[in-house]
Amino acid sequence: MPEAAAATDTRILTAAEAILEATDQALAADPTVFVMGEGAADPKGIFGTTAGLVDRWGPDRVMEMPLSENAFTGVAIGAALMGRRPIVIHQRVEFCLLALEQLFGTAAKAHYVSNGRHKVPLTVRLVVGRGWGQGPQHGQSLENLFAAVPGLKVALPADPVDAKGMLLAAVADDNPVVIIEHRWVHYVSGPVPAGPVATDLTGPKTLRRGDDVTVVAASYMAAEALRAAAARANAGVSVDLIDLRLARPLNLEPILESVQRTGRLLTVDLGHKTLGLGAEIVAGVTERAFGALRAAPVRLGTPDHPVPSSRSLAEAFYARADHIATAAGTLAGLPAERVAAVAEALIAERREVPFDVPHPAFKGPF
Amino acid sequence: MPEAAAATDTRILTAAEAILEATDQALAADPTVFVMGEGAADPKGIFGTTAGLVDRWGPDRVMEMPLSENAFTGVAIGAALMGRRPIVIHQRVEFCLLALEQLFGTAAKAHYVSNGRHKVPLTVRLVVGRGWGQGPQHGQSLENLFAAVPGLKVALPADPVDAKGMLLAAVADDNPVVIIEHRWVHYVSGPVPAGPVATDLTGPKTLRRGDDVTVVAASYMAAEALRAAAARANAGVSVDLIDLRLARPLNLEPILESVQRTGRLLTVDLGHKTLGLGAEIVAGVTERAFGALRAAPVRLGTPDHPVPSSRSLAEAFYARADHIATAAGTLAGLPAERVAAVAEALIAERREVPFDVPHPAFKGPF
Amino acid sequence: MTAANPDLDPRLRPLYVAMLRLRLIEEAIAERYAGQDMRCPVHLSVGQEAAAVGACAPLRPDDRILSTHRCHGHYLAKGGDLTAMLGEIHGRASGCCGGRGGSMHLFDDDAGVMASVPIVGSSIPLAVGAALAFKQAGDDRVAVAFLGDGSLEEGVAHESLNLAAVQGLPVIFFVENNLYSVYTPLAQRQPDRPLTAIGAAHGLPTAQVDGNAVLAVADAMETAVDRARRGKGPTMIVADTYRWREHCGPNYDNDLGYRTEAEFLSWRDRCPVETTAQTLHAAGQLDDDAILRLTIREEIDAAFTAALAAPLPDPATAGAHVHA
Amino acid sequence: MTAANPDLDPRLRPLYVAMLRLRLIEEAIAERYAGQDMRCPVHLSVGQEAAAVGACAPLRPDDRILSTHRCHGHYLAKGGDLTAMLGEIHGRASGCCGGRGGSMHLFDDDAGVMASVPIVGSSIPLAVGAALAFKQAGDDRVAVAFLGDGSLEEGVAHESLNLAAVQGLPVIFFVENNLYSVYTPLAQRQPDRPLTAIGAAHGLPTAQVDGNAVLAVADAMETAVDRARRGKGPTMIVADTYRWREHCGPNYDNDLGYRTEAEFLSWRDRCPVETTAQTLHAAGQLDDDAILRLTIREEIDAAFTAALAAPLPDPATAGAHVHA
Ligand SMILES: Cc1ncc(C[n+]2csc(CCOP(=O)(O)OP(=O)(O)O)c2C)c(N)n1
Ligand SMILES: Cc1ncc(C[n+]2csc(CCOP(=O)(O)OP(=O)(O)O)c2C)c(N)n1
Ligand SMILES: [Mg+2]
Ligand SMILES: [Mg+2]
Repeated sequence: MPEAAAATDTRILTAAEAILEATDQALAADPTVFVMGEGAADPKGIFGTTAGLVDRWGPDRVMEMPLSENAFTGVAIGAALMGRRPIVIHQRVEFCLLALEQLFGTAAKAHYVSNGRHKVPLTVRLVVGRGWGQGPQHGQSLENLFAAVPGLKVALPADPVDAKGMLLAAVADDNPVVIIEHRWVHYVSGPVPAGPVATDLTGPKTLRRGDDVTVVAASYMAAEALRAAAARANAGVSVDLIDLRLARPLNLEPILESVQRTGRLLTVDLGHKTLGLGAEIVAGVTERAFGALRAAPVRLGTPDHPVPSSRSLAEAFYARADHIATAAGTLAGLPAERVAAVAEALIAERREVPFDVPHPAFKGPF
Repeated sequence: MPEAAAATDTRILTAAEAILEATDQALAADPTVFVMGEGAADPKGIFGTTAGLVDRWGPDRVMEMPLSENAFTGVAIGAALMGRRPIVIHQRVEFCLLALEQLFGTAAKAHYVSNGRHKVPLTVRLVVGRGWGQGPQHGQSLENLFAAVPGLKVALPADPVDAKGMLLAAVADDNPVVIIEHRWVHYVSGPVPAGPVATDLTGPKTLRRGDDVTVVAASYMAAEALRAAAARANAGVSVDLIDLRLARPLNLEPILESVQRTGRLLTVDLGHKTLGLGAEIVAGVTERAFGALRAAPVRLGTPDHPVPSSRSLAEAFYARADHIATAAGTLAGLPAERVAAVAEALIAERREVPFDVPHPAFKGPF
Repeated sequence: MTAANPDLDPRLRPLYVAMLRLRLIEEAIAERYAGQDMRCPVHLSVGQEAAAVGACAPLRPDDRILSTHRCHGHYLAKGGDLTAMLGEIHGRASGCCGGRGGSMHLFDDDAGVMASVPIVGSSIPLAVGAALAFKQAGDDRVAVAFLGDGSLEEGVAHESLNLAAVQGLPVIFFVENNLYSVYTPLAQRQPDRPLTAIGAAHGLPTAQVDGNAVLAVADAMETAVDRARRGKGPTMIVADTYRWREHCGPNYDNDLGYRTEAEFLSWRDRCPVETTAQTLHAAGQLDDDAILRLTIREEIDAAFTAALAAPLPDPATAGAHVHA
Repeated sequence: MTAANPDLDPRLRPLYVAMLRLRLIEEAIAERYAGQDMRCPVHLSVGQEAAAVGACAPLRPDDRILSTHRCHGHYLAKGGDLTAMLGEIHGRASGCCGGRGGSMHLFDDDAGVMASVPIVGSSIPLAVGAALAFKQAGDDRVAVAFLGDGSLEEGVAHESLNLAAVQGLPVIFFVENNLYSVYTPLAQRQPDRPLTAIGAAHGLPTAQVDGNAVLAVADAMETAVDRARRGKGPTMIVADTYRWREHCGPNYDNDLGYRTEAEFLSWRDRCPVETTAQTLHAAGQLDDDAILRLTIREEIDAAFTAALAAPLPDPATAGAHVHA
């Protein structure tokens, strides 16, 4: 949590409430800010994150959109080029696949191609679906696609403070910023400063200090990793847990610094492992801190197939705390029984909750 | 070159001619094959790669398309689901950004989501622009985006044999196959078997055996790497040069085998280095052959900014033979002067040709 | 049974039975959804039965339809297997997708339900592609894209209409205008003009029908199908209808305030199932309604029982079928 | 100079001068392209001058236009800086994009040329976005999207028209129908109906004009601009015109056979520059044509000299301005 926030009253909010508050404050602070999306002004307000805003700010600032993802993303870019600060929302990451040409072709390149004269102060919120059988077309995170594009910033908030603070920072930023918001992070609660406090868009934050294994995770995976790190610590392996926060630009420095200490790196991707953020982190760390590595880095992430709907198939799809704990323990060289014991405890603890709803223990800030 | 090809007459063709021949042969061999694209049936025929085919096969099999990339990609998928074998062509990779939802959402997932019952025998040819000031929106390769999607196959032919053979293999394949075709590969000439000989879609091929450094490159970068390897060899460093060919599914085995011998890995991306194919290769090799690595792997690729138009800016944008030779020499531990000497020779050799047109020395097969 | 009123269209009774079956199936899903065993989103089409059933009436099993997130009705009307549908919604290995897709991905190759696609608009070009395949193969099959009013806002709908028109393909764009996209009324999303103007802009013959009048729908569709089979190209049909229950899920949602109770009631008064039942009753052709319902309920119960009895897919198979 | 024919529209002479200038500039580019120093693709709009000049006539400098791959004419007609344009086409640091974009990315903030986008159709929503910004700011500026007949096939065009209509935005969709997309004629890409039907389908007022008649274009545009400034929303204008030279590059390409020489000649006979010159001549208002041309040529020569004299961008700056 940044300094300024400490000076402010904090309340316990869910990330969804924090996003709503941030949006309200952004609209209040700057008349050029506006919101657009399918459902932005409807009674449910994008999982509650825009609920009621149209009543307060009117339909010209909280704009309901037709089913035209490509056009309204382009409209937002055009307005941003003229100095407005749109917040575009797609209720699922997948819907934004229809708008990638605008985002990758125009928004990401406008500043560059205009030789620095044009700015696109655009925020795009993309919601990752998970649970209750979302299935192949409503459950992808695709952060690696967005993170592959120079000119974008890509944020992955993991807790309510960042859900609010990174949204405010994105709105204040003069670049197109894509925020990948996990539905299960929406439910996470924690203390959030009351004021319009932006957190930075600069890079990782350390959630937990440790000396044995560096674990890098983002968004909801940071929550799973935190449970794993706590369990691992009881079993004698101390995890240096890093919440990636920003997938582009990727600031490797804190990770390199950590690996210099631990010599061991585990990455946990929200999306597919293959060509995921973990690939870039492992490659970058290996290139730049090869001598420090004491063991082969390990990546976790979703397997190379679409997100299945049925709970029996989806259960094995996502990396969980027990998988992370097992990978971290193995990487640290623990004997197999001690590795297994922690994983079993984590599984047992999880057993009461169905796998297709979030674990109730997740509370921020991390 | 596969066995079967050896039995066939070969002629010297450019890759563009080889693609035209493959398409003609595919149309001849199977009445369910058809071609669709903007310009597929126009007088220039997609850089000559479909020239004249409409006269031979008629407008129902060589279909001219309206400017509707998303729809006609979807139409091809629909036809493929009904057992046809469309070849869809986009004259620039960028135009396909408009069709990613169809390709990633429907084509890539149809077999999986139908529990193996549906097939999408679709071929998508995407042409990478380079040279003559193409600029930010006509010069991207984006193979990393496509390679990130389970269910697709992604081919990057580097020479005329593969330009023909991988296209025929793609048309015969029951999966959606994206072929990323570099404009400068179109100009490469080499022996091509006359018959309809498909090469495989299974993975890398070794272009040159060596024991000091493993270099992995694809598409046009294989050509640059080949010049570099030849020059390096003269200076006492033997390069094991691997043409990646297939970015998805990624077959790491031949690369791992090579690194076991060389202990040194250099990857050369056609597109951006960050989150490029090299990231996955380096991460995968490091995970699985950590003990064999004698030095930190190195990646080359385009820098983290859009493709600039002006020749003075574009010149430094692309990895060239001299960059590759320098990186390989340094990785092999050569003294700086010897590294520099080879690079200088390569630059001198290149000097007569402007940087925004292909080097005339590139001849296949590699 | 002999018709008491010989003037009544003989298609009406089987169409009624099909609509009733569809209604009872979706009501059963709604009722049992609270049991928490259907663990995927469901988009019910209660109230829209006449559109689905009327549209599929003139189709042959070897014709193909493409559907959307709201696919139950289309799937069933085209003859999709009920047990495979319920298996899918229950996430069972017996589901049409083996549990991989959930309720928004229904298909049945034998019945001609080619695919359902949960991305709005994305199924439309697939139908055009199927039509292209039929034309290329030289047979007289037709493809139908079912779409909602909202999907006409997607660019791909326009690209597809244009392409179908230029190529003269045997495809029918069947629009169910239920006035809403989720909670957003048409007037907030589109200008005030008939939806058929979109078809006209792409050079298509168009028809607008009462989407709650099953025979009117079937007639419009028959004209279009006939045109397509004769190689005369595509048609766009707009059927005005209404979704009764919430956009996604088993409940009613008028309490949200996005539409008025009065509007809802006026449409419910024009219930496609009920109004057809009345016509048949008046003609003396529905004395066995109670028996019909019983038979259908038995079929439904059996299908639920089968779905619940089927195993969940083996987790070890999750990675299969990525590539053909 | 006094008008020999006082009935002649006083707008005609300045519009002529603007068209002539545009023509001479593009002819100069064509002529010098073989010199191999303009190392980027160029899409000339020779023959389409009346559309660009007429459309920009009623615009103020603070209005915004968005253009496409074929942007030279729009850029110049709106008042874009010639030296910066030629600098860009020559890949020079002095170019409007500092050499980063090439000829398809022209913009000039001072003149109100907001951006040119080489992906067909992609500039259209940007214009709608500019119009939204104007409406939000409460001022009376307007935005204009220049588009080709081909771009109406792109889904984003339809999405943008619909959005502009629903939101009532001050934007004008100005379509230059030059009958071709690259070498593909309209009839191979769209059904046979007026392009204005597309505007109508999205609830827009539309106008069709002779795109080679500069006053007709200016008049249609004035009506649309006036409507937009008064908060009455968007308009679609279709201007029929013709590209003389090849799709991309400096030459003629009728030899390719995708269009007939007769068609080309019939359009060349209706040259917008020449026919306007004749009208002015006849009215005695163009006795100074030779001087006009000389002055323009001097301006062009100076701009080329400046472009050629400017340095190429420093390679060390290639990585600058990725992020603001
Ligand atoms: C491309 C895309 N955007 C948004 C959504 C979310 N969504 C699902 S259904 C729906 C409403 C569709 O309305 P309509 O086409 O009228 O169909 P209806 O639900 O009324 O049957 C929306 C917006 C989606 N699935 N796909
Ligand atoms: C999305 C996309 N598809 C294809 C192209 C290639 N392309 C460039 S210009 C052009 C023709 C456009 O036709 P039209 O809109 O009528 O404009 P004109 O060239 O006639 O001025 C095409 C197909 C492109 N730039 N962008
Ligand atoms: Mg609807
Ligand atoms: Mg045109």
